[in-house]
Amino acid sequence: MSTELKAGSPPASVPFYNDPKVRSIAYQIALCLVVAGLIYGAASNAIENLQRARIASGFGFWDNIAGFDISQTLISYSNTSTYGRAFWVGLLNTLLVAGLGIIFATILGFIIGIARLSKNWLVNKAATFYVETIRNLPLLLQLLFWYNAVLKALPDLRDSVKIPGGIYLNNRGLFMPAPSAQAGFGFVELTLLVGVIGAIAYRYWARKRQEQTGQQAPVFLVSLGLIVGLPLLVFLLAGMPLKFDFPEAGRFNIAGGLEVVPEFAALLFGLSIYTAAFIAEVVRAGILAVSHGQTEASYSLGMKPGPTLRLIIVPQAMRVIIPPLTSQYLNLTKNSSLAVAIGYPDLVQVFTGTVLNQTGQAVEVVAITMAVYLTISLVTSFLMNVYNSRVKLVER
Amino acid sequence: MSEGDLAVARINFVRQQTLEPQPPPSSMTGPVGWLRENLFSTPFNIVLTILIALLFLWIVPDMLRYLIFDAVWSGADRTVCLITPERPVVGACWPFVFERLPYFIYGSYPIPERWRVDVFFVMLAVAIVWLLWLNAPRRDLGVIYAFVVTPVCSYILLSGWSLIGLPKVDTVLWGGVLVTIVVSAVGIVISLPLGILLALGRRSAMPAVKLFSVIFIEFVRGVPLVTVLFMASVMLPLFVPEHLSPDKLLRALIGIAMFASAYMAEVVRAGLAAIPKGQFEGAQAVGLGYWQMMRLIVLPQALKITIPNIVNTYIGLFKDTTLVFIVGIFDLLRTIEVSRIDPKWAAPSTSATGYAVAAFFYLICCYGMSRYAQETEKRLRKADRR
Amino acid sequence: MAEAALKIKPSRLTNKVAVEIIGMNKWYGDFHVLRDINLRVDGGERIVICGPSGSGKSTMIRCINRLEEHQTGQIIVDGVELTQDLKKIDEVRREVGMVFQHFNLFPHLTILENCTLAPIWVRKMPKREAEEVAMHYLKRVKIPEQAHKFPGQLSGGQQQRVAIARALCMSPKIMLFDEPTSALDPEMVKEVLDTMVTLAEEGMTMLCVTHEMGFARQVADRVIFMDAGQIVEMNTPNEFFSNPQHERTKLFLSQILH
Amino acid sequence: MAEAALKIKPSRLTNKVAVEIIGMNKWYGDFHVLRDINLRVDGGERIVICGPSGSGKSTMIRCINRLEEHQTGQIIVDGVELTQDLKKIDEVRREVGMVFQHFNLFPHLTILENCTLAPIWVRKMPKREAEEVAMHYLKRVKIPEQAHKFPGQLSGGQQQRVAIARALCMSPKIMLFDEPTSALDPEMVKEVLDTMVTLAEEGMTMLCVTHEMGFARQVADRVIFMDAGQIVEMNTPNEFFSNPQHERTKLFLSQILH
Amino acid sequence: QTLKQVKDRGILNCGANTGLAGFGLPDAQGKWTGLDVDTCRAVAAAVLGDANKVKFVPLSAKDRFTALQSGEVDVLARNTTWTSSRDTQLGLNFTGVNYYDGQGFLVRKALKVNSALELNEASVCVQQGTTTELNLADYFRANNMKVKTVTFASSDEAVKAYDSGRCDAFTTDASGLYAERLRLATPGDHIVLPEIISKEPLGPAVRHGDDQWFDVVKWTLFAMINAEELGITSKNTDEMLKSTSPDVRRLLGSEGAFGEQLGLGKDWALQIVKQVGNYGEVFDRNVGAGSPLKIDRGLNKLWSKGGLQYAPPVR
Ligand SMILES: Nc1ncnc2c1ncn2[C@@H]1O[C@H](COP(=O)(O)OP(=O)(O)OP(=O)(O)O)[C@@H](O)[C@H]1O
Ligand SMILES: Nc1ncnc2c1ncn2[C@@H]1O[C@H](COP(=O)(O)OP(=O)(O)OP(=O)(O)O)[C@@H](O)[C@H]1O
Ligand SMILES: [Mg+2]
Ligand SMILES: [Mg+2]
Repeated sequence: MSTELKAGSPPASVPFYNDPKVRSIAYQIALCLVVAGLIYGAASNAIENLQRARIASGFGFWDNIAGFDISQTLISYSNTSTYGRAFWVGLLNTLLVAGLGIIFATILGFIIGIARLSKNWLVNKAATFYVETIRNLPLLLQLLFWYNAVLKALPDLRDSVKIPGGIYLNNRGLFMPAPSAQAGFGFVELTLLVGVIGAIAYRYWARKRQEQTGQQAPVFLVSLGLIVGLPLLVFLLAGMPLKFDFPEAGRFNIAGGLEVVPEFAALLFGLSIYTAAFIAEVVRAGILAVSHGQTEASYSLGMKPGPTLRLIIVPQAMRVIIPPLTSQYLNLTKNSSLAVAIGYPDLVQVFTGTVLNQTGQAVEVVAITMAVYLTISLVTSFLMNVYNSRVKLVER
Repeated sequence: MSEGDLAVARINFVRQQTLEPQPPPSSMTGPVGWLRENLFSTPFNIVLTILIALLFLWIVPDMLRYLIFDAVWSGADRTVCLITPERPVVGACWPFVFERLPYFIYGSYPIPERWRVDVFFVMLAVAIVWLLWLNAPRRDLGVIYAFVVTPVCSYILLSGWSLIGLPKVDTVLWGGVLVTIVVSAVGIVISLPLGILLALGRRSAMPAVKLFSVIFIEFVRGVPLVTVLFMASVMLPLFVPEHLSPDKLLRALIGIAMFASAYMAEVVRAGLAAIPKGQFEGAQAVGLGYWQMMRLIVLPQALKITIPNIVNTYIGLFKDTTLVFIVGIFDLLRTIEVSRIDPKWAAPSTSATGYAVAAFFYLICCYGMSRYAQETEKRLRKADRR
Repeated sequence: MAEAALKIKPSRLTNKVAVEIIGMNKWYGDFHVLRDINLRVDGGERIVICGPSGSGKSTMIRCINRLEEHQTGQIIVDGVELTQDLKKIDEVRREVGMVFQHFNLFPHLTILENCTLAPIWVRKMPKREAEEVAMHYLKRVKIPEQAHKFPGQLSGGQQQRVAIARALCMSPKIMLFDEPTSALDPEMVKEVLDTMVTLAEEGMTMLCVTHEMGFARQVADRVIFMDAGQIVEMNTPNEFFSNPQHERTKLFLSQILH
Repeated sequence: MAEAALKIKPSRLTNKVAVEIIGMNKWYGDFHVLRDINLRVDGGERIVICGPSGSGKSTMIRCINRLEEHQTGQIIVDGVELTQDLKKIDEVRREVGMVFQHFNLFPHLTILENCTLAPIWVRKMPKREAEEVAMHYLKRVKIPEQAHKFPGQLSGGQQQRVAIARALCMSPKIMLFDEPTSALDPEMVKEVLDTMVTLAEEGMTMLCVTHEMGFARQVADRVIFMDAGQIVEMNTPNEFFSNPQHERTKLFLSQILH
Repeated sequence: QTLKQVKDRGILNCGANTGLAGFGLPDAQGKWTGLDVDTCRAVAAAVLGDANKVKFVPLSAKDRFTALQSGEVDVLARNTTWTSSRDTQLGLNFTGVNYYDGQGFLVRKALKVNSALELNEASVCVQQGTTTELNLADYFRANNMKVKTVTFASSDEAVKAYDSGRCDAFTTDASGLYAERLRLATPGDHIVLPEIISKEPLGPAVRHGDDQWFDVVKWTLFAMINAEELGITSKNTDEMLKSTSPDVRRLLGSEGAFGEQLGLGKDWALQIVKQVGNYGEVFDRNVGAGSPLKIDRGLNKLWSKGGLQYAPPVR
């Protein structure tokens, strides 16, 4: 197009202040100047003041011995590990609860949001009630409530619920045998891989077949069989090459095995429930933004409410849903730091709490924390924005 | 069926007498009909109804018992709320709340000056009612009152002005409900316009403006408010010249307003995305300029679409006010948390009672907001039924 | 593409009577928009509905596939009475195609996807086949080359043609047209009307709100004239145009420009 | 209401030439949608533009008030050349009224507010007066009783009439109509065309995309026929209809139903 | 320079705890009470002559050091444990010890545990604190035992969790242990184990490098301790002014120029005792017998009574 532009007559004299190009450049220069000025001012001041205050700084503490314990560790950690290790433990715990929380909150939120638009009086009111109570109470209180509810609901150590297979459930958590691979387990892993590839291939084939013949295949069941059933079969055939580390009840505690602490359960539950209420409203707003004509058109083509929602309404609602949905994801991630209240060792508890207390290097620790959250957020919102630009409407 | 003769109506038909409009049938509802239709129409509905009823039966009696029937209503200190052999179940410990209530409301605000806070509450209430009550008289004056008179007067009133004989009250002494209300009110008022500007900036064609908006939004949204406030509270003296170092409450206010704006910007952006291009064109074609178009045509529609999200943000903001405790100012939740530490009232149920008060307060305020928003939504949605 | 091989004939009705409306009334709030409508359309019949703007034409045909709920009276479509029963409503909607006055295309799907969506998901047609059918109808309305554009990129007339093609792709037994030619140029109008004539000849039942009197004359079995929510007059086109009975009809016809 | 007292006459053009388009080209991506358009419209002239669907009619008139940017060539409206200059674009838009093919009413405002918005904010008219003007035009298009409804509650034809009234309320010097009668019944078409004729007689410059050949015959000073993005033929209505020169035109006219 | 700044400002900025019973906590009127808080009041009384000219800035464990370093507060009186690294690395100067504390355990009687050494493999609920978690880990490591810690931000939640059976033991500073026990549903069912596993000398701190200010704060604390030793209380200052004892006269400023040497007024110590009280009074009022906490003075007795509180003489 630019080539044709030259062919046209030169634009008649435009007063420069009315030329949108000139104007926009002027605006932008002004903005840049203001921002640069502010940054310069703050930076020069900070340097001066820092020198004056002679504050010790640096990241030397990273490799020092931490010397404290953490109740849930996804990677091996003991109280002789370093602060750096503690940081990773905290970060992984945060990512775990945030990742799972986002998944659950999204599913629940979409269900509630759609239910809020239901014509069924009861469903509608129940969803409204859910949103209005959960959304309007501070998360902290809810976490405490759930935590205490979980603790109260679970039996004492001595009255642990024993589930056959060496599983214990009590108010210290859920204890399961921890598997460790023996020789021959490689085959099982191999078949798992084969199963996954097979499932993908099968899906592809099923889609193709639907395109060709219109028949819809039981993709879910077959995939399940391939991914779970096949490796299981091989596992049995290979003579169950797994050794289990069974949890054992000691004087105070159950030792060994895999452990899910109640703090984690309460936090995950509380976060998902809470964020779902917000997501529900986001979803509702998005769906209402799609004009009614779209639903009508879809219905008149004989589409049922389910597919209509899935194929027509939600894709169009997405552009209204995504920006605030991203905000909610970020909120959930950041809210996971309320874990400190109920004793879940997330990043803030471990690193910005204990490590900071030990080392006293608040500025460094807080800066690292900010950087970590910022990274998580930027990645999340980058992915969401990529998706968003894909669902943008093409308009005339 | 006046011309019900279908045989005649087969091919040709001419209406002999015009039908006058009639009132709609009184819809066939009685309480039983309503119940059957709304609660027990399908098996699925029946199950749902029963489940939800059970849920209520499970929660409500326990709650009532704890908060009312088993609760302690009077006493001077912790001993009345203790579990004793004579009194094996103890519910909420209300005397604790009664004693601490002034602290919950005013924080450390000097006692002789507390009337100033009361006056502020009244002014604010008047402003809110005037603004939000649609049939209120002279709402144009209400806007001036709410956005000019109230802020200025409240500022003078609350922080004091020795010229007119009001002693200065440092903001570290503010607390409780007062702080919660002040911070959230300021945040709510500032974040919407700022958010709109940022959202427009993010959609702007000018790369620098766009870049700035994107960076601002993503960065502010990305870091936890807690850490920003932390930096603001203890590091700020390092960044600005000493004499400029602003008041702590102000720092928190700025932080919270910035955050809310970034969130608001995304919310508004979502609303803008839903406006069809035809609306922009229609506005341009009748000769409206960019800002007029935005103000009169685009934003009203975009904001309407996004009301639920705005409320989400406001509710989030209202609850985030609690983070001012990081700069050492105690909002309601924090005053409660501090109060329960008091050994004078140390008893098993003290905490829970305090939290119940907080829950009640937040529920009332946030529910108020969301209720009002939903009414507004409903009112606006009348426009596009069909 | 072997067009002959395509199953694009409209399916036959199971009943002799396609649509029957008995003593139907509808209100919007307090506004009595449809008043005592009685109408019986046989299978294969072509009905044209005309009348002044705001007289309730759109509302009436929207009631037929239950996009609007009627308050009293009965509507029976191909032997199925429209009640609250969702299953029956689905059944009816599957067999009744509709072209909207405002098109209501799906803006997030390409033209082709707009047309193949329902056949694939409702009729469970293979994608390939659905696309062939879609291209067939898009050709018929003269816009095959736009198949991969989005609705927002088409001119008004092109959009309207997509709307028609989309409805036809479901090969419905009954078609409801709400001013299907409003955005078209005379040439295209002729084209579209030709398509409709073909459909009519293939035996499709049609209810068409239109102001194209030419079409009414040429194709309609009956013409219905509505005013203020009522059916004022109904007759064969010949009779209707040459010898209108009701005052209102006379007035209306007299105003048509020629 | 003393209608005579209202200032509802269109303002006069300052120039003899209302619109001048010289060698204008426009592309959508790679698609050359308008090709070398040259057109000069004098003040007070009534131009009808017709042509097959998708030929670029809408695009052309949208270029005239710069809803679309043209890539080469010049467009001069009432002496003002359309360039990047924002101020000039505003100036032009203020004096050019437009009725959209899809109406583009503001759904959050009542009909009356739709009509008074621009006069109040652009013309700085007192609200009272703006409402009087609006009611005047709403009466003229026969929907004064709908003034307090919202666009979503009106039938298609009613909406279209609101769109016309809204444009007229700005008393523009030049009016652009994009199929202003597409959704109307013949009766209403006549009504609207009458309104347009009156406007024409009052000396308003009009460019009207329409397929109402009756209107073209009756009111137009010139008829323009477009095809594939080009102006194929331009003539007085009489000549145009009785004696088309170009093959394409002949074909087009031959297809019109009567 | 801090001294001058404070005098110019006319108000002392004091970093206080965000809420710890007996050390720094607002009461029902919003007035701060506690041992640490009163130490600050004493500094204000000494420097400004008015114990109420203090602005309390509640600081969490995280921001306290930074706040002191950046100048947000003039003195940090926030039950801060005196350790070597804090003295050297963080640019602080501890001015003395106003409370000798140590960490202990609370367990259920039903467990039949008599010593912390029997707690191998136990779960311990702990409040996130400055040295608490570290001491716990150290102790178990030193004794070759294993422990499962569950760390909470606030002691209240930690106690709740302990109470509902999540942990076998609860640990915190001994001063807190007694206070927290009051919160349990049935306090009688729990005992405090005899072991004190750490040394926790708590005291006010000031910035490095300002020796004059360091002296002021240090001697404020000493003055309070000396006053107790000399029997001067807030009630009897007027009589004591007439005292002939040279120690008393020197402390109260009737003899010598010790106040001026510190850069303060002559009656600095008099104001401290008069407005705030001596160490014993302050202790008693805030944590001791006169408070709901009723903590035994133990190590915090005067040296003359068998405790550790010992102040150099004013002379
Ligand atoms: N949601 C609604 N609420 C109130 N009135 C409505 C609503 N929808 C339509 N109406 C009114 O009902 C009447 C009939 O509308 P309808 O759309 O059926 O007219 P129509 O005959 O199709 O007209 P047109 O030819 O202009 O499309 C109109 O007067 C309209 O204003
Ligand atoms: N945004 C766009 N991107 C690509 N092509 C477009 C876009 N908008 C319009 N077109 C194409 O430009 C051509 C001209 O469109 P235009 O709307 O001007 O037609 P028209 O003459 O008004 O037709 P109609 O009478 O059907 O309204 C059409 O072929 C259309 O497909
Ligand atoms: Mg209609
Ligand atoms: Mg067009």
